[in-house]
Amino acid sequence: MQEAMINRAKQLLADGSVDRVIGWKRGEFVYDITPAVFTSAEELDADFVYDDFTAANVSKYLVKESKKEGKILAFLKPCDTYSFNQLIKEHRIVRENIYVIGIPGGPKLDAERIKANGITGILGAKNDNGTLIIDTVYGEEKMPYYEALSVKCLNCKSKKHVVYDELIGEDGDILDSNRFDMVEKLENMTAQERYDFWREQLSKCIRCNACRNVCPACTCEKCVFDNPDSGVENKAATDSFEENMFHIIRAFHVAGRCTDCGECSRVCPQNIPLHLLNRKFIKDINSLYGDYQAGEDTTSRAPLNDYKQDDCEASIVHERGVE
Amino acid sequence: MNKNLQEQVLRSSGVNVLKCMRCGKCSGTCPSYDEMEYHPHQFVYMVERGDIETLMNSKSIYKCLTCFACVDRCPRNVEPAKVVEAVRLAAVRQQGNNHMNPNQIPEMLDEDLPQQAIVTAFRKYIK
Amino acid sequence: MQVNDNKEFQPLIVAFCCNWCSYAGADLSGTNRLNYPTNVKIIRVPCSCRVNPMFILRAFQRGADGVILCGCHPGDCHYTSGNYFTRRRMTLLFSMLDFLGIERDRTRVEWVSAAEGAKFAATMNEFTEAVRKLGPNRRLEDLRCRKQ
Amino acid sequence: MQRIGVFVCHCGTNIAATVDVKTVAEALGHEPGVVISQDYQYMCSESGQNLVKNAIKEHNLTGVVVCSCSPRMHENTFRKAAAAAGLNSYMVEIANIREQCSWIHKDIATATEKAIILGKAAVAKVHLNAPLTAGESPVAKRALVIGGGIAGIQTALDIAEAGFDVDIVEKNPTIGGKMAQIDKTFPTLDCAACILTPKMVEASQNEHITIHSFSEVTDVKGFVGNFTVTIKKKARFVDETKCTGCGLCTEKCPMKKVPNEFNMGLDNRSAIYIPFAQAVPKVATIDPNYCMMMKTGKCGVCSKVCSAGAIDYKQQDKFIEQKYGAIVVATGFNPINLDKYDEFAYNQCPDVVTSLELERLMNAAGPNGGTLLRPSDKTHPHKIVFVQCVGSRCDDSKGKPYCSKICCMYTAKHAMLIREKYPDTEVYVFYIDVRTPGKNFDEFYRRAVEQYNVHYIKGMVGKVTPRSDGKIDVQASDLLANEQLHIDADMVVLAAAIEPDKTARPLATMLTTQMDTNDFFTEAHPKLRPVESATAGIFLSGACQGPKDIPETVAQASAAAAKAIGLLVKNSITCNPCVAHSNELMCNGCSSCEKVCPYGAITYIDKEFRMPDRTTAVRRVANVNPAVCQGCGACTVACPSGAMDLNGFSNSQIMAEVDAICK
Repeated sequence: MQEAMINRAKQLLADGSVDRVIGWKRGEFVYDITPAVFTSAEELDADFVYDDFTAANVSKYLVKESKKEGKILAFLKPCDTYSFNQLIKEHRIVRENIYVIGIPGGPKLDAERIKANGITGILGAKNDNGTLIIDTVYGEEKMPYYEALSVKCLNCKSKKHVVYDELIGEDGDILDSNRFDMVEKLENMTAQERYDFWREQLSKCIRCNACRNVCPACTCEKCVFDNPDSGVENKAATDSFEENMFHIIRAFHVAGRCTDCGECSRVCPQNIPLHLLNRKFIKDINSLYGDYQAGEDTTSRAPLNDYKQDDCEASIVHERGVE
Repeated sequence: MNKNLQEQVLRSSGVNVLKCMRCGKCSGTCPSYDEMEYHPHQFVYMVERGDIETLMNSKSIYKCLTCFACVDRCPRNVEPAKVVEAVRLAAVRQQGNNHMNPNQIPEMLDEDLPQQAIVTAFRKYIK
Repeated sequence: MQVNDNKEFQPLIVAFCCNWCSYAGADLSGTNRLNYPTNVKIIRVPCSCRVNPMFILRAFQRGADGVILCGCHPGDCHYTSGNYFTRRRMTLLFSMLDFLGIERDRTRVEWVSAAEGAKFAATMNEFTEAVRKLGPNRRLEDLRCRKQ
Repeated sequence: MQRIGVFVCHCGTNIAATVDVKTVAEALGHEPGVVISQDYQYMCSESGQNLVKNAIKEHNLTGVVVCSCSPRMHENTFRKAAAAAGLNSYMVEIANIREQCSWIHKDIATATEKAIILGKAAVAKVHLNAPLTAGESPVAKRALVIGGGIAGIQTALDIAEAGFDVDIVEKNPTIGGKMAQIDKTFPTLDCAACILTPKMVEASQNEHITIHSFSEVTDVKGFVGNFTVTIKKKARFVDETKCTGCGLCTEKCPMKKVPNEFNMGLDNRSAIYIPFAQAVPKVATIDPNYCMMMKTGKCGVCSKVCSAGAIDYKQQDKFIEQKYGAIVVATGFNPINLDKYDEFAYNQCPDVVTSLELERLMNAAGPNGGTLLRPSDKTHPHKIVFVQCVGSRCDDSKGKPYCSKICCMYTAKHAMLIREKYPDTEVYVFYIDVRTPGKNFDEFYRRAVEQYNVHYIKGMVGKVTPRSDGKIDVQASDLLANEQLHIDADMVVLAAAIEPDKTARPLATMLTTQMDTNDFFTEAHPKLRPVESATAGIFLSGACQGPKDIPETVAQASAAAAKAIGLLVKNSITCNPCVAHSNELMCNGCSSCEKVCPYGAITYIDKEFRMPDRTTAVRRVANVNPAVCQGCGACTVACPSGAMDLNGFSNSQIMAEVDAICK
């Protein structure tokens, strides 16, 4: 796959169809893969990577990249195409300046989960019939493949590319993901249990802003948390309220716009399951206002910018679920 | 007025009788009208009033063909046939209240009997 | 009528009222001398849709024990559609607060028309009592703002 | 730092009896920025106001807080007082310590405490108030009326009467609308054409009225007082200025098999046509779907016979742009399509007709020259059944949920006219309810029953079956007799529900006006502002707002005209300064605000920004039109970045109030 992508990118660069390519390159470790912009065949040959550790969603980078001069080639996994569409809907990226190649997505590996099994010094990994064989500086290690998968891939919602100019590999389908199971489990707890659960999770927050910075829905010119006039500006959470507030406001700001790409949880250094907050909103929206998948198209009205005259009342929150 | 029976009929039919605007289109449309003592619109109204036992004791409940013409044409989606069915069910569910014995059916068959009536009739002989 | 008993917990209730219906409804309950507790403090907004979830969180942060939002009845919004947006926003916000384990009785939306002075008073009495039962807001407070 | 004056009103004993006003004044006097804090018996009185005015001048106040009754009561009073003393009137805030404090509380200690808190909140807000100036925007002295039926005509005539220019845009080749198709009018039974056509002529001859017939509105930009509208004049292939309306072309046209819309398709017209004799403008129109010349290039008869040389087969659609101060929507109604009501056999049997078709069948200018004949075999019907509420008062899945309002009366009219003209005809009317609330309406209906012996039967028709012998079997219930009837009718007339014209929905989008789920335009207030839309400068006339009969339509048309005139006489309009505004530096251009704005006040512009690295970047940013914005604030919450804020109720002001209350 990596080979095919590099070849196609080189072709497009050579015939002048695109001027730049956004893809990924390796950092210090094999599993440390970050988005990068390439401008020549040489750079592509030297650094371009697409493997099982390549999980990052490059859509957000296009907010800036697509406004630069010339055309850019973007490789988008199925989940990334939803973010991409959502950004088009919000006029955040310039579609004409982007050539989109859809590529097959995950499941992707999560190095943190491998390390959690006591395996370090990772040099590479491959799936052998459900067992992950990991090449390390200390020799070969094994673990169940499933346990090494990135959380965001475990409940993959769709293998379908909702937007592309061309495809490498085949297109997939929208999946039945069970992605709301955990939300439902929490809903069935008592309020005290939920409170305790979230206190434990959110108190781990170190306000590194990684979730915000990676989120393709968080592309505000100026974030309210950085704006002294917003009334909620803060740089570091000083107490439990501010820990809560940051995450409630962030989740509310992306409600109806979050495509459930799972990047927030993937990048959280404290492993806070932030995607559950977003999924809670998605689940509520689906059940109260009809199924809605952000990024599925570029024209539908966002649920929070829409209404029906017979929408349920807010008191429904008091009537359902567990107190 | 029997609240329990009324509750049962409303629940098993799933019909909101309060939606009825009393236009009578159900009865205007009913092919069994002349056979019935109480007509579709009366079923709806009497269920609304809770007068269920009168309906249960009337032969009318066995005259409805369940052809659903009234359901199809009711401007307010009240679905009278479902009310009739629910009343019939309330009667059938009572022990010993069978309308007739299945053995009686063959001799009743004749050329003019609508097929649908035979099919519908079988629903009346549970137990 | 409120009994000013020091032993009894006195919750602080912030009520956001839209200018056209609910604020007028609150005025009417005043004109009709319909009592409700002093715990309730009203903030006037042009429309219920002006209320940002951040204002509600801010109120809790600064020590409010309950927040209620009042607007025109759906379909009667002075701005034709504002309260419909409010309804979705608040449903989702309250659901999220509930999801985080915040007591659900601390938040409420109520539609009160300019003619419903009695409903306004009754709602405020009821809501104040419900919040009083919950006790002080501890799950969503800023410790620095806690009153001594 | 502001210099704030606090003025606490006793309101006689209304406040002072429950709130210790001295304590309140004293406590608020210690708030930051407060330079003077006073109490007074009646702050709204002349001398109370003078107290405020003098304090503003004496202490150089930049902000004023009045602790008194509800702002809904005296906010304006104190704003005017402040303005008189040279302070911007939006630097005044009211703390409501009467309706929301003294009148509802009894314990002086807690009521006083609450009054102080409310005062503090107002002080906190005033600290963040900024002077606001109401903008002014000019008014274009011209009105547009969309729709040329009786509603549009009446509105245009009334506006023209006041001396303003009015344009009527009508999508059909002639004005006149539905009323032109109607035979007689209830409850007086006078001829519709006799009262309508003089008005049509009056409109065409009025120097202030321009009629754009066969035209459509394709774009609306702008806002109250300042709309720019694009009108498409559809090609009619006849030069309007040359055509004399002699009608020779229509006679000579060889293509005569075109269903005549004016007669509801009950007869035919030619491919070049004038809809009816009294059409205004009386100009021919070529129907390109049927014209031989347009389709095959062979014919050209009309062009040859036209002595005026008006025929132009190459004519193109023309677009004109015009500025208007006010727009009146008068798009009217249509009977619904009856395809899904199979039980009435409307599509199977030509003798089952709608009431509007019956109007044409009975009209002297109709297909039968005014003799009522069955469409199928041109014989006199002897038994006619009328069915009421066809598609009206239905569950949403079955039809229209509303009562179409006019059917009871026109059916009584039809029944009466038929019995009058053909006494040997039996007439049955199946009704659910007879609804006749109107002047002389019930009397009219009673005449049908008592004088004309029309058989009114309470019940509904369940099934209509055309028989092979040409009769129509009507199966219905008679609820009062508790029996099912079968009537062998010669004709069946269906009172089809009426619905707004299909062009109304896209028009509403262009005008950013609201519609209900039935596509009727929503009025700004159902009781108090029934002829205005919620969008300033757009008014509603006739059945586009809800089912209406002719007198009601004309009344509303004149009311809408009065409202439009009220706007047009102004040279400029004062805008509400408490409007939203967007901070361009923070705006993402995401369109969220635009989506929730009920007034269409927000547009987007591409704006160039200087970047910190001295480059420039173009960004899409929101732009609020202060003349259109009504200040609801929906956009401020929809905006994810907080770029959108509302004057007078800004984020920081409301949060300052929250803080003050929670302190």
